[in-house]
Amino acid sequence: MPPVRRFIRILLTVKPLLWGTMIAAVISAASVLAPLISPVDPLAQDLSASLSAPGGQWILGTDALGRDVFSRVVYGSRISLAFAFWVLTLSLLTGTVLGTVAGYFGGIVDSVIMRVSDIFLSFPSLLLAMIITAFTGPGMVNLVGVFVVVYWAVFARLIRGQVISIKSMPYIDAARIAGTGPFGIITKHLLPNCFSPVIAYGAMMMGDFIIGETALSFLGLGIQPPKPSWGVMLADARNYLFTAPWLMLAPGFAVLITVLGFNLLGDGLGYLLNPKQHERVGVSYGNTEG
Amino acid sequence: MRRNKKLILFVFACFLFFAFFSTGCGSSNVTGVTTAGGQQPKNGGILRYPLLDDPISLDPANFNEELGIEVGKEIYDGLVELDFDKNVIVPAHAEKWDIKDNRVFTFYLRPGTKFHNGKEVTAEDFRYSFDRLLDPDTGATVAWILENVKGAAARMSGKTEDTEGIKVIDKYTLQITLENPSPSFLSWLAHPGAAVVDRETVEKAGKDFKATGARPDIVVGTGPFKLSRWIPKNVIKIVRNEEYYGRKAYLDGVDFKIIPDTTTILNEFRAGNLDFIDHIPPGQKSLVEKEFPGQVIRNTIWNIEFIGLNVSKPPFKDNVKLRQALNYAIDRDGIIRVVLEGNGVPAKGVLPPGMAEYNENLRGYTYDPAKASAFLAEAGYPGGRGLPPLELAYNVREQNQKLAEAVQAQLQEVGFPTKLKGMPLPVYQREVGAGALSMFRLAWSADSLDAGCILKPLFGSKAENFFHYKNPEVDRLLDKAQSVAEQGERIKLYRQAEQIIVDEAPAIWLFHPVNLYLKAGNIQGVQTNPMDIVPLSSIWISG
Amino acid sequence: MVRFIVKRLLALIPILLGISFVSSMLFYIVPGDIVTVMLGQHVDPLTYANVRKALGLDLPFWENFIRFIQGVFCGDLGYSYIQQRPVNQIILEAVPVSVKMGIMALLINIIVGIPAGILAAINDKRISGRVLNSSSIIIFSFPAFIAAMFMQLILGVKLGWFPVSGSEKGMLSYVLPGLALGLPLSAVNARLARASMLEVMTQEYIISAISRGLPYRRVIIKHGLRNALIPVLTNFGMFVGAFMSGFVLTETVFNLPGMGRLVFSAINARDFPVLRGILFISALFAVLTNLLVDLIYARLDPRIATVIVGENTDAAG
Amino acid sequence: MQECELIQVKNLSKTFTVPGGFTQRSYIEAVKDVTFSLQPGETVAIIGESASGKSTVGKIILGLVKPSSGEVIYRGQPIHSLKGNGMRAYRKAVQAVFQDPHSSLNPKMRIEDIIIEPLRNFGYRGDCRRRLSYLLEVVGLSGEFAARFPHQCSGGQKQRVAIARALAAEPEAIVLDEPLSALDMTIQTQIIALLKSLQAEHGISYLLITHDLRAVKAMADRVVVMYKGRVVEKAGKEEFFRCPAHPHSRALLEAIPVIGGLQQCKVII
Amino acid sequence: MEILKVNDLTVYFDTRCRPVKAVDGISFALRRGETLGIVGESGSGKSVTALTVMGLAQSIGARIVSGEVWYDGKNLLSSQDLYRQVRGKKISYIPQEAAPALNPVLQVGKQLGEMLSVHLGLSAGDVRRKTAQLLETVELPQPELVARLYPHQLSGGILQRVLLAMALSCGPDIIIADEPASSLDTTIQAQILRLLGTIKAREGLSLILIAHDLGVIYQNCDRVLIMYGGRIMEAGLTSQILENPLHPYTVSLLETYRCLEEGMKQPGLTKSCPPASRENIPDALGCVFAYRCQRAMDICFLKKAPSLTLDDGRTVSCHHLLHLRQDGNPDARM
Repeated sequence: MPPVRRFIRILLTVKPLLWGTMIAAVISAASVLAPLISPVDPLAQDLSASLSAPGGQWILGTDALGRDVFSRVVYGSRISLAFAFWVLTLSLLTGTVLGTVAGYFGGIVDSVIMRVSDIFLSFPSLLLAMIITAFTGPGMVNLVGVFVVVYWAVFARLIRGQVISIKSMPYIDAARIAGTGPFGIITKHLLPNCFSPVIAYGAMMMGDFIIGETALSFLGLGIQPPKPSWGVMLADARNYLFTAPWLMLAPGFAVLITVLGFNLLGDGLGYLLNPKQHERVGVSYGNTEG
Repeated sequence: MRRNKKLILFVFACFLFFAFFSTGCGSSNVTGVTTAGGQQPKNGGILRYPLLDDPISLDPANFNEELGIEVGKEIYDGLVELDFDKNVIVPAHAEKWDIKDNRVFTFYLRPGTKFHNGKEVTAEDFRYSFDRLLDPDTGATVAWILENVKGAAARMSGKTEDTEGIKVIDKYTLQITLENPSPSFLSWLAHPGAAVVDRETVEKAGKDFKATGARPDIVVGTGPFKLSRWIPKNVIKIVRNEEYYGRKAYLDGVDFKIIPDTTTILNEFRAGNLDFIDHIPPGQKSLVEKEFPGQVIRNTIWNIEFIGLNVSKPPFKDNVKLRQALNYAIDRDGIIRVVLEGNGVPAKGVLPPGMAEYNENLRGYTYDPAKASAFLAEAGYPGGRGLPPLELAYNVREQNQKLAEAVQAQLQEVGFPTKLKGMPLPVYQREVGAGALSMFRLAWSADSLDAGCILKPLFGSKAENFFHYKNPEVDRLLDKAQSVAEQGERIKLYRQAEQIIVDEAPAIWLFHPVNLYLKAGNIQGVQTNPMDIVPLSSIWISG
Repeated sequence: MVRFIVKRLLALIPILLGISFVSSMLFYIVPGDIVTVMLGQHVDPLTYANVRKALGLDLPFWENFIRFIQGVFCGDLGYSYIQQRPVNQIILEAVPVSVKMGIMALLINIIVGIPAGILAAINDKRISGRVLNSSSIIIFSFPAFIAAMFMQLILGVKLGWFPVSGSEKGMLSYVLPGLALGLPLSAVNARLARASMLEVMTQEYIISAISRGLPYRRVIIKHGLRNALIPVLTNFGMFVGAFMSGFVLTETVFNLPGMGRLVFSAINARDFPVLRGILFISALFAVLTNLLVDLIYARLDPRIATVIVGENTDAAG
Repeated sequence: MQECELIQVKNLSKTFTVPGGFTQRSYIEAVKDVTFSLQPGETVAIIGESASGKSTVGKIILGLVKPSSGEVIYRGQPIHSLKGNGMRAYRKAVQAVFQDPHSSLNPKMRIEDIIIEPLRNFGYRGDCRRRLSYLLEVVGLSGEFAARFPHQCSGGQKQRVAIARALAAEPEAIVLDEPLSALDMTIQTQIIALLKSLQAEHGISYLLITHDLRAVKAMADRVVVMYKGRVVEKAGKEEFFRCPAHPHSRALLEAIPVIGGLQQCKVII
Repeated sequence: MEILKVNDLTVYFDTRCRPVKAVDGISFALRRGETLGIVGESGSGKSVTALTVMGLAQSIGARIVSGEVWYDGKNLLSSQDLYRQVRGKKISYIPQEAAPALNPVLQVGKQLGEMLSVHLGLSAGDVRRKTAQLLETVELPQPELVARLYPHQLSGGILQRVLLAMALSCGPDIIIADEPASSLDTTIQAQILRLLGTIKAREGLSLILIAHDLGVIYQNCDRVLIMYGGRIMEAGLTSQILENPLHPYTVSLLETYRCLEEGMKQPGLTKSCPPASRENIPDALGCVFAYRCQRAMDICFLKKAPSLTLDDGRTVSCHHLLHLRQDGNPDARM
């Protein structure tokens, strides 16, 4: 079966994956195409149109400063996705390097890396992020850095666990016997096989990161206004709950859908990548001899 | 004595720099007591009143922050106090006083006044309290009240063990000698920081006296209310001081509920859990007037909100055109409409309308983007080219946030590249005080009937002056105005000074806000005044 | 068991040292001088020196760190320069509020989350199971603070069923915050319980138990549930962390004077000693909870508590 | 005699430390004082029940586990002293096929990559693709398998791939660690036949580690019986099957279910 | 006398693309007191058959398409309630691997006792006594100690005995043993089988023994079913079938076996042939074995082979025999 058709078949089989992929694709597309989609500049104010209700010229209404809520929500997806993407990439990178080193080489290196990660894991993650932000100051770059500091340990643990369990697989022994060196074993044999659960988990974590960013921005510790971050918009909307509820609903719904999308994606991937499920969804061609 | 309200950045050091009281003047400018038609005030009831945070301390020596003052003014009393009704200095513990050469002040205390713990208040208590403010070990933040007292400098630097200028004549007589003559010294003494404290209690409590959440047996004052309970981040309860020497409070007590967020405050009011709130969150101001007809009190306060420009640093240094261009770029009406929901007056210049010195004919600035662009080009930055990004700093609070965003958008419209820099209040306070910011949002309240209280601390070269603005002519005019007794002449001098300042534009003048209070239907006796102070001892609950 | 506890407690020491180290590091990672950050540039030298001394910054890092450790052993987390009182006292005031809220959230979790997950698993193929499962993923994806605001508005302000904010109305005050905090976590737990239960239900011992003719209900409860709950329980350790983070948001919205609001106000006031104390305490709490969870885990799962012995023990294969 | 031995195992011992959960750590002596040798072109079977330490011996020989004491001597040189090229030569000389064909092939690699990996690593100079198709042919797989992933092959096919991988290095010896036990009997016979034909063709030595005496009967020249980590019997195959010396060997033999009458010598355990 | 009768049993696994026919219309009967062997390669459907007879098809995700399982005059498949009455009590099941079949968090004694109290309603004291007694029956030393241990603390051999004790606990008529102990060492497997045989003889049970090793079948079973691709290829008395196989599949199995048995003296089936696998067997119009059969004719691919019952009582389903019979082979009849 050609890969594309196979992919489509898998999508159609695993419903959460289908929905998750669709949502993630739509949101990603929206964030990439934000300038094309949004009717106006998300920062452009029209004080005369302050707090216009949804409908008509303003699809989702305007906020107090007369900015188009729809454009802001669309641009907000850029911030959220970029943030989550960078945090995921960087913490995954750090976690992978440290986790692999710890898991593969073991011994003292392992102990040291694991004890350090223990320490980082024992701090409540969002709390630690908030407090470090207090020191470093808010802003996108700082926030990404803070989240990486907070979350690398999670990935390091996950990867290490995977590395350790994969390490004992006979095919690793087989590779060694086939003359492959440590580097080759790590890059060709360990890591490709470690990543299945990490990918599913990573997709879930994207959702977590987005919620985290929204929460911090909501508290004023994250992305700073006037950047149209969803958290900023929510914080803004709080005062207008009675007068302009759409201000809360639009970004709130955006957060919900995006996070839901990534959670579904993670769910679906987890389901798909869990070897036990292969049989049930019929994605394996293999000969089931059991 | 003035407490700037929450929405205004509070900067203490210049608090009463220029307070100047001429007895009998200005009563016409004062909003009277709001009373329910013909009803007699009656005793009883607890007022539930929100406080945005815990006061850091209820030690008068630390009353440089408005939250401390808001509670502390009800607990502590000093020698004299300000009559909110008439805006004059009236006796408190001091029954009467002699002033010689504006230098030697002799106070004759009321005999028989008592601390909350029952001890009698004597001149020695005042001597101790004042000396304590100057004692470097106290770390008082309001020591500036007594800066001018003879020997204060030596005491503050730790060279002497007591203050030369404070003398106990007898049990009920206290004499204070100043270094330099000062007619306004009396009004300084009305500051809650200059309150009397009980030596024994303070010394026994030690460090705890300054701590947040101090126990009632430590917070011992002489005011109309006494502290009954302080649960940090929760509630401060004060109850009527039945032994009070003056007119006793009507309320049985006040519960200051600590709610750090105005939206929650309004929600609690909606739910009937608060009786009086003085902070309406932005976005709901117009709503509450419909929601609670007759319960909203509009108070036109003497206040100017502006964006200060640091004229000692580029790009604002020596570039009046640039500063004026900024002033022309701002749509004040639009900002008032969306940020204040219409509760404000656009500012042409510095002084708020209602003040005697307010000048209707001032050459000020109006919204004129074309002119702004032209001036920007004249300033050497056509279309904003070559202009480094301006960094607009503000303390993060809903309304300021919105204001900053609006201003940023309007400035960028004209071609000023503008960035925003929001900071938490304590950080902002420090940065503004240190003069480190180049563009900063600030509001300034009048603390007396005299325009000097706005102009001098802000623009006098010897005062705090966050703008680093220096103009000898302005200094001369302000000094002269201070010494002139005749009102018409004084007003003229102030107007002259204001015109110079406005022309030189060390700030973007924004607006004069109108404050909204919201009270429950049965709350009576709320005094409003242009200084935005709500004395609680005059409030009573009807029905 | 005692041996295990002792061993685990001993293993905590390096972690606690590390936590103290990271917490203490905060003072030194700030760009620039922290006292200047706190007090501004134009502070008089005396105050500056006093604050430096109060924070122990006149000492080199190691001494400061050791002093903090010593303090921790004596139950002293330092002194808040802003509030002018010991950090312990400040934290102690806040802890009960947060604990009550946490208990509320946990109760909701136990009453709502786990049964929902189990039911979803048992009815996996039925509509009810699907509804439970999809609602759990939706709730799980919903930022708690948005829910909190709507709850406050509708149940508190409009309907007046619960206090809008504050902690004065006793346990009633904690219902909404508990819901706001507990529901998303219940959803997490429901998902976990469901996955765990589904996993367990495919285990051979379940089929085997059915093949032995045991009634279905008994199989579910006696053989399925207990095994399924083990991973769910392990997850409770995670809650401490999630709670601590959740407190900040919910307590801010509901104005509860707990740890979360303390953090928030300490962040805004740059009250570093308090922040350090909270960071330390919350980490300590998380670590101890995890220990407790492990102990319960060991009790529930005999595979953990005992060394494996028997014929098949050879590691050599 | 010494010279013609390919691999000599001398007094090999291995003790594993089991980090005891909460009690003391315990030690397991998996291998105790094992000595035997493997000649070029012959098949030696190590027989034993699970946990008898036979797999550990295999792993030590493969250099995957370090012995606690004793040594493995390859062509007169102790392998732990080998470094660099010497070690590489040893690795190339001694290959392995493992028990579980599912887990001994990297699931993320195609069959071709799996087989080419040792070619690359051991510096094969010829055309890898041609060698690949040759190897596939040798193990009886058609060329279409090259592009498949392991999960697209059956167990027997996977085991053939594993054999092809081992052959790729042109080894002198292959350690066969229970190579048949996961396979159906029909497939077993095919694999045995394959292995035997390869041996006949290339003169490879096999170290067959198994508990399946039928495989031993089919393949081995000599037999080493292990029990609880020790060698309890060493014998030629015929001799072993005719009349085993050690009671444990007899128990092993007796347990084979056979069709037809019970023809073993009667032993009382 | 037949104690259990299976008629036309068809069980599918529903994968997303097409149903996999795990069991494809098989019928057989178990006689009182006999041991019936079911033998076949992996994927031949023998385990699914056993689980379906136990009424557990749904539990492993399979779907029963058709079929009847008659026991005690009732078709058990007609209602789950019937199964509830017999499962564990009258028909017991011993799974292939013991360790995963036991709840890891319960002591083995408790799990055994649970059956006693649920099925027999014994009191706590009786349960304890009976438990110990049962453990003794399966030749476990120190039954009291074993009862108190958790599964992970016991070796596979002991656990297999515990499962045997469980199977015996309620005095069943039938035990279905699915490759008992086949994952363990041959010595232990032999012990377990010997024990099973002894108990069976003593209690007069009927036994269905599933195995893939012809030797096991030969030594333990009275009759045998040879399964391939979900269908029965050949069935009859063990001695007849294994000593004189008729079906090409049986022949090839035995050939392989002998070849191995005799140390590969004569080269066996070296030809690479596709393995038995559910997915590799197309929705066979014809005989499922045709693709591997060296004697396959055109008709084998086109038409399902009917089963023939021969004079000696064995059943064979192969077109060749049909041809033979049509050609006038005297000893074949329909």
